[in-house]
Amino acid sequence: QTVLTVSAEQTTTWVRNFNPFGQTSARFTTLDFIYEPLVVFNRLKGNEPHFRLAESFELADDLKSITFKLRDGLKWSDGEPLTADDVVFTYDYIKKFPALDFISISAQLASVEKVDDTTVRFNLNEPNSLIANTIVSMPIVPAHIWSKIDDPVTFANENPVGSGPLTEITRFTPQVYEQCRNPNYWDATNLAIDCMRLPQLADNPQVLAALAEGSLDWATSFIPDIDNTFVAKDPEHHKYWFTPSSLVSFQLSMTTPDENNRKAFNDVNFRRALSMLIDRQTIVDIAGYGYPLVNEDPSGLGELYKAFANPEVATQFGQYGKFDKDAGIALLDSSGYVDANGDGFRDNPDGTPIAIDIEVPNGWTDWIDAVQISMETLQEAGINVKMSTPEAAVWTQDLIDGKYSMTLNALAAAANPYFPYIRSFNPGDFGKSRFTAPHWDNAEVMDLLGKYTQVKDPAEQKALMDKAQMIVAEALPLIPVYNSPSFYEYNTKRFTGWADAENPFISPVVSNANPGRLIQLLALRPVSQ
Amino acid sequence: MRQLLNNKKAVVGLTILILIILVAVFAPLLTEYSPVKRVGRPHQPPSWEHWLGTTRLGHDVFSRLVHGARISLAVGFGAGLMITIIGTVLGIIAGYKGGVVDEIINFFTNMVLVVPNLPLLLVLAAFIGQASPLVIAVILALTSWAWGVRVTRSETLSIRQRDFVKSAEMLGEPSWRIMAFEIFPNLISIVGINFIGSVIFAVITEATLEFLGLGDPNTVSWGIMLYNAQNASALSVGAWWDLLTPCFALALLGLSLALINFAIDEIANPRLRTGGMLNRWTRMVRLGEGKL
Amino acid sequence: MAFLLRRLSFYIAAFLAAATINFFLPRMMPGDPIQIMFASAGSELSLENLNALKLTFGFIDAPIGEQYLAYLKSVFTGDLGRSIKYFPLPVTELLARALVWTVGLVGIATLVAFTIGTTMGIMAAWRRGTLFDSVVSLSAIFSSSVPAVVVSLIMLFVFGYTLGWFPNGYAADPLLDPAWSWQYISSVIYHGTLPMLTMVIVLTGGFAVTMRNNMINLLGEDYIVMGRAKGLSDRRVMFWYAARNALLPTVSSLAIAIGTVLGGSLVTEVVFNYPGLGNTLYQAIIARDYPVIQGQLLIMTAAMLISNFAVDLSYVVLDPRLKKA
Amino acid sequence: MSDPVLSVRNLNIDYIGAQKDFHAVKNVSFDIAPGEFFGLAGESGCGKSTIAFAVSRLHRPPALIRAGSEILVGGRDVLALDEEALRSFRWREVAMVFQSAMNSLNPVLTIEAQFYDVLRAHTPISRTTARQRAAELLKLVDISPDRLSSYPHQCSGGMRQRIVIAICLALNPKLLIMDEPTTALDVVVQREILQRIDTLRKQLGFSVLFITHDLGLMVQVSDRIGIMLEGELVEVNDAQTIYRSPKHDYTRRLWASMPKLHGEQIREVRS
Amino acid sequence: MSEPILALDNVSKIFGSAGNPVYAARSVSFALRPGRTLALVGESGSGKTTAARLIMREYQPDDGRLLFRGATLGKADRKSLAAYRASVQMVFQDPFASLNPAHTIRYHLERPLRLHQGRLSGSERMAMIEELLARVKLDPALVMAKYPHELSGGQRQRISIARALAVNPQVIVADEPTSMLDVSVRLGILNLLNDMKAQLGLALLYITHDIATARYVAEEIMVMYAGQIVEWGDMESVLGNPQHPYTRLLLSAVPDPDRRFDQTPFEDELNHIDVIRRQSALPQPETLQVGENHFIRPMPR
Ligand SMILES: Nc1ncnc2c1ncn2[C@@H]1O[C@H](COP(=O)(O)OP(=O)(O)OP(=O)(O)O)[C@@H](O)[C@H]1O
Ligand SMILES: Nc1ncnc2c1ncn2[C@@H]1O[C@H](COP(=O)(O)OP(=O)(O)OP(=O)(O)O)[C@@H](O)[C@H]1O
Ligand SMILES: [Mg+2]
Ligand SMILES: [Mg+2]
Repeated sequence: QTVLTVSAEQTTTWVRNFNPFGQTSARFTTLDFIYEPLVVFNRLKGNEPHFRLAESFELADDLKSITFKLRDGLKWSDGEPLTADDVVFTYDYIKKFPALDFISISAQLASVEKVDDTTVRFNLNEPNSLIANTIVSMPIVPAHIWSKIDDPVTFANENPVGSGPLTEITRFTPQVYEQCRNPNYWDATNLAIDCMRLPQLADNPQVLAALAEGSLDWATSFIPDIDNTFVAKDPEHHKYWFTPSSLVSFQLSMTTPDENNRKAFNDVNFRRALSMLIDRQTIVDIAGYGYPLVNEDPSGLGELYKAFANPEVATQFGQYGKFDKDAGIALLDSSGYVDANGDGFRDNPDGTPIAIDIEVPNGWTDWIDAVQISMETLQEAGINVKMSTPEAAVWTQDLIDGKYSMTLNALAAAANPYFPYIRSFNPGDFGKSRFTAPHWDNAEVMDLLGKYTQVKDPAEQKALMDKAQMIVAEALPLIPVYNSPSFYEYNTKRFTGWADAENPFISPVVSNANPGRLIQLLALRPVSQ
Repeated sequence: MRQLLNNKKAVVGLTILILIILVAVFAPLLTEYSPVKRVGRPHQPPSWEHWLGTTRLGHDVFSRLVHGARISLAVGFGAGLMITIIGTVLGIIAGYKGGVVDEIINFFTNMVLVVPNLPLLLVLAAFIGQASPLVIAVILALTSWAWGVRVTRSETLSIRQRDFVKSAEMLGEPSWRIMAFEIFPNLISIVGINFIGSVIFAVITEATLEFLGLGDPNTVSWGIMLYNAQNASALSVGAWWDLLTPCFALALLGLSLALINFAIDEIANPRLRTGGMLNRWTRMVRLGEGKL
Repeated sequence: MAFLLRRLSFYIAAFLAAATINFFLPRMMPGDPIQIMFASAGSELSLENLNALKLTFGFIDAPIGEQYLAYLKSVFTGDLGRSIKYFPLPVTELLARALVWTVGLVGIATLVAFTIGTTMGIMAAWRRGTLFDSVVSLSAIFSSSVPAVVVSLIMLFVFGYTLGWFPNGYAADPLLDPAWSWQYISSVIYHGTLPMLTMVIVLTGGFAVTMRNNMINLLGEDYIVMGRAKGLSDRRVMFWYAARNALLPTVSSLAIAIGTVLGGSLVTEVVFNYPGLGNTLYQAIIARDYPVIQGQLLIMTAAMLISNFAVDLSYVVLDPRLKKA
Repeated sequence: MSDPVLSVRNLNIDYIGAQKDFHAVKNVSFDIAPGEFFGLAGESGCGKSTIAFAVSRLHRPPALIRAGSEILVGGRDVLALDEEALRSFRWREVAMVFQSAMNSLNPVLTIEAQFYDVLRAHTPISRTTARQRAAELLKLVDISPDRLSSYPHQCSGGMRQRIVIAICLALNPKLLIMDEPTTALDVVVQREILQRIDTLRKQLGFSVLFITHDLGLMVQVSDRIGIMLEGELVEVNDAQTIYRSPKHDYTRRLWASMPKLHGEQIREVRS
Repeated sequence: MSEPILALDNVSKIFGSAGNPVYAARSVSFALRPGRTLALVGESGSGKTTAARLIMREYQPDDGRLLFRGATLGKADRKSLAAYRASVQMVFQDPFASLNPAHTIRYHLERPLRLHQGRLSGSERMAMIEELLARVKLDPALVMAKYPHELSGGQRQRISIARALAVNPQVIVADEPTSMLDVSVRLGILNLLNDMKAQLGLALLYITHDIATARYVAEEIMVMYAGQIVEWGDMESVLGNPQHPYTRLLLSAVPDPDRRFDQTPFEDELNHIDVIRRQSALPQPETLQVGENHFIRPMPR
């Protein structure tokens, strides 16, 4: 029996919950491994699809519907057939129980209809060229099981019936659980793993200890000083590969309650000067142990969305994304931000004082470190900044309401820069989501993004995206700092076939936000002893 | 006070404490680095430039230690004072007034005593969020006075039976005066022990709360130092100086206060005193000058 | 008997009061509990989604009085709701899992510390002024003044990291199934050694100092002198005459000490990642897992009340003067 | 006169201080004959208890019996006894009643246990025999044997003091030391107890060292009296002699300041 | 005989529960007159202190009246109490406990002056303190600045008396003022009380269990048992011719160097201690006059 030992999730006790709709409560091996997605989009390869339950999909020309074709002969792990009925059932189900709809997709769908036993059509409310990305992240559940569940929100699904490679829970204790081969898995020939074992590990140091002694094969965990603490223990087998992920940026509220601050924040020169005063490399090296990737792209795309980047951005506005203390100070001086009242801090050109309070959630230490490092240069440049660390919920609320002056904020990685842009700038989300924290209202960008989902031609799409980038880069509503890494540690002693920098065939991070892990799992081969 | 200075434990304790206080007062003179600026590479081991090495962020550990003493002392003594005042006032009132007043105070005291203190503090601090040292001191004071009330009350109960309280009553002294001028001066040692004990408790608890991540990261205090070191995995990366420095500082402060407390106890209760006479006694017995 | 009844009614009142505070605490704090819960869980949910979840977790929009009654009812029926972080685990079950470890750790550590500390205190008082007394008093002062955080961190550093003699966390080897096997039990002992040692160090000093002082106060009593005059052996006088009486105030301070013990165990559990109540509370606080926090405070208060009551009971057994009263 | 039961010679006792010693007993010598009721009187703090403690060697540091002192009980040098010998000497030869009846019984042990304790420590004895013996002893002091299972707090002060006396008699000691045994009791009870002791003494033949500051009482009950002043024994004599014709000036002053119950009242002595 | 300044008239005070009442005072009546001393004797727990506290108005009587200068005193309120206390003062038993160890002697004497002697200038007050100290035969220069623990028991008791005198009272209640003092200093205090009484015309209630000292200071005596005054009257008459069995018992038990144990009077009483106690504790409502100023409450048959 081939057993793969994995740490995907840190906790002090295992709770038997495999409800795929339970975002915060289900075991992190539920999605992808128990409930196989229709398609896995490969972010590392420009969203190239790996077809899983679906063998193809097709977007209608008017972009108002999308049709998925399932493979023939799919079976649930209990032997029942998996058909288009199950897909339709699932979407009806999340409409009936909105608490299950963790990606809020129902709102975008007009209807979901079965075309034949293996074909399903999703009719959209609005044309959307990117809808497939969203649809595939909703798990499909077996109708014959879930139709009998009275309260699916609290249902723990202790003995899951699924479609993925590893559906059988053979052992479950608070300390460890094992998830084994699905007897009816459609892609069994490619699956070389019999079981996955998940020991309960409570925090980073424990994961590190397990990794260092070689008992873990695959993990995702922050590890300090990884070359010394992990790799050096067995350089031949202990490996890691960190890929850039969510964007961390400084943000200023354009609607901040303080009138004087608001004046400065709405001045692009002030924002540019701030950006030039952020020592990104030091932040990455010290607050991030060198793991994150510096993001000096004023449009915010950076390394993560390199494929979509408009080279014009760098030539025209590139200097505003780079740390240059002198230039930053000079820009402040030339724009009239000088110390008018002699208190040692720079004031607005009209003489009113600026006092910035950078909010970071309590306990988010790497961010706190990053802010502390940034404050040093900002203070040296004469800007009145301090830091406060409210409760995460308070911070979230402040960001949603735009009632803060400055903050660090993060945006999850996505398949396409469209997503970070729409999440950050959509005025419809002002007051609803913390991602729109800057409250930067730009009709032109919104217009471009709206068109972006409604055209199918890649060239046309690129033109739209290029234009949007220029506007964003010029206005600098977000001050990018770095892309945080997604952590991926692995051990080649017992298994081969790992994705790495040389062979980046898929994103191999085992966290439950990355469906690519399914492809990685199937690529693993035991090392013959 | 003179008795304190005759007590060896008190002298050692006071010396350490005064040293720590002096260090805290003259912190800026003692350090060449700012405690909140990066002045070196991360996690440098102790060296000539950085006596106690640097933190993960590259702050000078010695500088933070010295400046951190201020917060630890301020919270310790501030909260200790508040705890003692509340405890003493309520204790004297309950013990002296008796009756319904006593019943009520006593009920609340016992209530507070049976609610586990640290967990409650933890929850309060978490709910309040970004608990600055001042906030910590205040919630400490509001939740930790009960022990003081209990001991002060029981001592007051025994003092109020003493005839000098009665004679003050017979002279027609108002009751506030009896509490403040007749009873209180006789509680000095209890109050002193309560105070020092509360200071120890406050110092420890502040450090604990901050260590658990419920403090304000803007502060430079020993608890925050512990928190940062723990967060930077100081132990697993071998930066022992980062973690052990605040540990030893806290231990030293705790020890000095405990010594003082012990000494006050000995002074208040002559039976506990050992003093030099026992040494002399042992020597004399050994010399054959006599026996028991 | 009347004494016990009076205490019992106090405990019931205290428990009710604690339960009430517990109910109002999260409701007085800024922010929407559900929002806080999910913000900490790190996911972003739409409004509809949030509202649906709110109902699921029983945050009904009823008048506060109605909510309070519902809450009281659930408390007394032993239903503390479900954990959010460990959904759908009932809070009671989560706490039951943790309770085992804490009771083991705290119970044994307290017992050991109490035994060692009291014995040391007794002997030091008996040999007052000797070198033994000085050594015991000084180490007791030291042990009672050093924060549990500091002790546990230093223990972890020395024995966990530097010497590598003991594991750095957890209560047993996670790969072993709980069983009454030697393998599992030895693993539990091996993992428990450092936290246990920490707790013992932190607690012993206090017991030793209290006992020593009580003893010294008692040694001048006539009945102690009479015990010696009666020609009883020193041991008998020391333990049967002095210690037994000196124990009385110590026992009552034990009740208060339990609070300290719980606090100390919280820190120790967090540092050593020991899966007890303290660590569970800490994790719950980090994750703003309200049902767990509330349940935990109740359980801890109940534990304090029960142990106080146990102390009262033992007081009655130890001190015949109370029996009649 | 036969050999004394207790013979104290040149007794010097110091309380060692951090710098200076306190000389509490200065060169005290006296004898107590078998069956004699010897009173030791003197003001508070003059060293009476210190002497009493020394006879059973009950002192604890910082008390120090100076070399050269001698305490003989039944001819045996008490100061030369080792631990074990001392243990069996105590109570078997010299028993002691302490000042406060309230506090000289262990509050957490039953009366029976406190009898058993002392019997067990000196003779191998079964519980039942010990019980019988305890009952007999209680009868001697006129207390019902039911009391054996009581705790001290359940008995009145006078009762407790009588129980202590009964315990004292458990091993038929040669000498009974009573250090202010009745100061906490009212006169009627005091009278009762002392009278009982007197009877028992005549019956059992032990000697008594009686310590008090109540001179009137002392003269009433004692055969001989020693008067102490600041650590020194200033006068030892027959009780009536001491009362009627005191030699020492201090003794005279003491009598002069005692108001009388009958007859002519004393003159005011004004200094 | 002079008019009584303070009198108890059939006062009762009951402690304990309804099911188990403790009569600390049962129909107690007596009167204090200027320039005279009344001694109250009785064994421990007989209710002597309770009587003192009733006079000091620390307790409210459950029954009966307290008369001050002929007027019945009602419920004590703050103001009337203050006035009353300027006239009635108390000296306590324990010289170690009745002075506050935290304050100097000067403070102890200054307080009553401030509270009761109206507005005095500092020097006037100093003069009064010195006068008080001289009156109790202490050297002001030596003791003024000292703390109680630096004084002997006798000296402390003198300070207590001085403090009581400081308010210029008419009545002093002394509750066993010498029982904790050494024989040699006892007489000094008693003499002092006698002098004060004579010089200042004080009415004195002298509470004690030492009948010999009572005889030394008082003209009249009351014997108390179980809350009742069982026999009272002129000192010589009561001591010389005791009528109540309990008084006899008490007198027979009092240590008396003139009589050896075997020569004790009232043998009969001594042999029936328990019977006498039990019977004396029963209510004895009648009063019987046995001499010119000598009464008893005869035991019920
Ligand atoms: N442990 C001690 N250390 C120092 N001095 C002591 C100690 N015990 C007693 N003394 C002193 O020794 C002297 C004699 O004490 P002792 O107890 O023998 O007096 P006493 O005559 O029994 O007095 P009392 O009548 O009050 O019992 C006293 O002055 C006392 O202060
Ligand atoms: N506050 C009280 N509550 C209950 N019972 C009391 C109280 N005060 C006195 N007693 C009881 O009343 C009775 C008389 O007490 P009191 O103190 O007057 O006696 P006493 O003659 O002064 O005794 P002593 O000589 O010991 O001072 C005692 O039985 C006592 O227990
Ligand atoms: Mg004595
Ligand atoms: Mg009294």
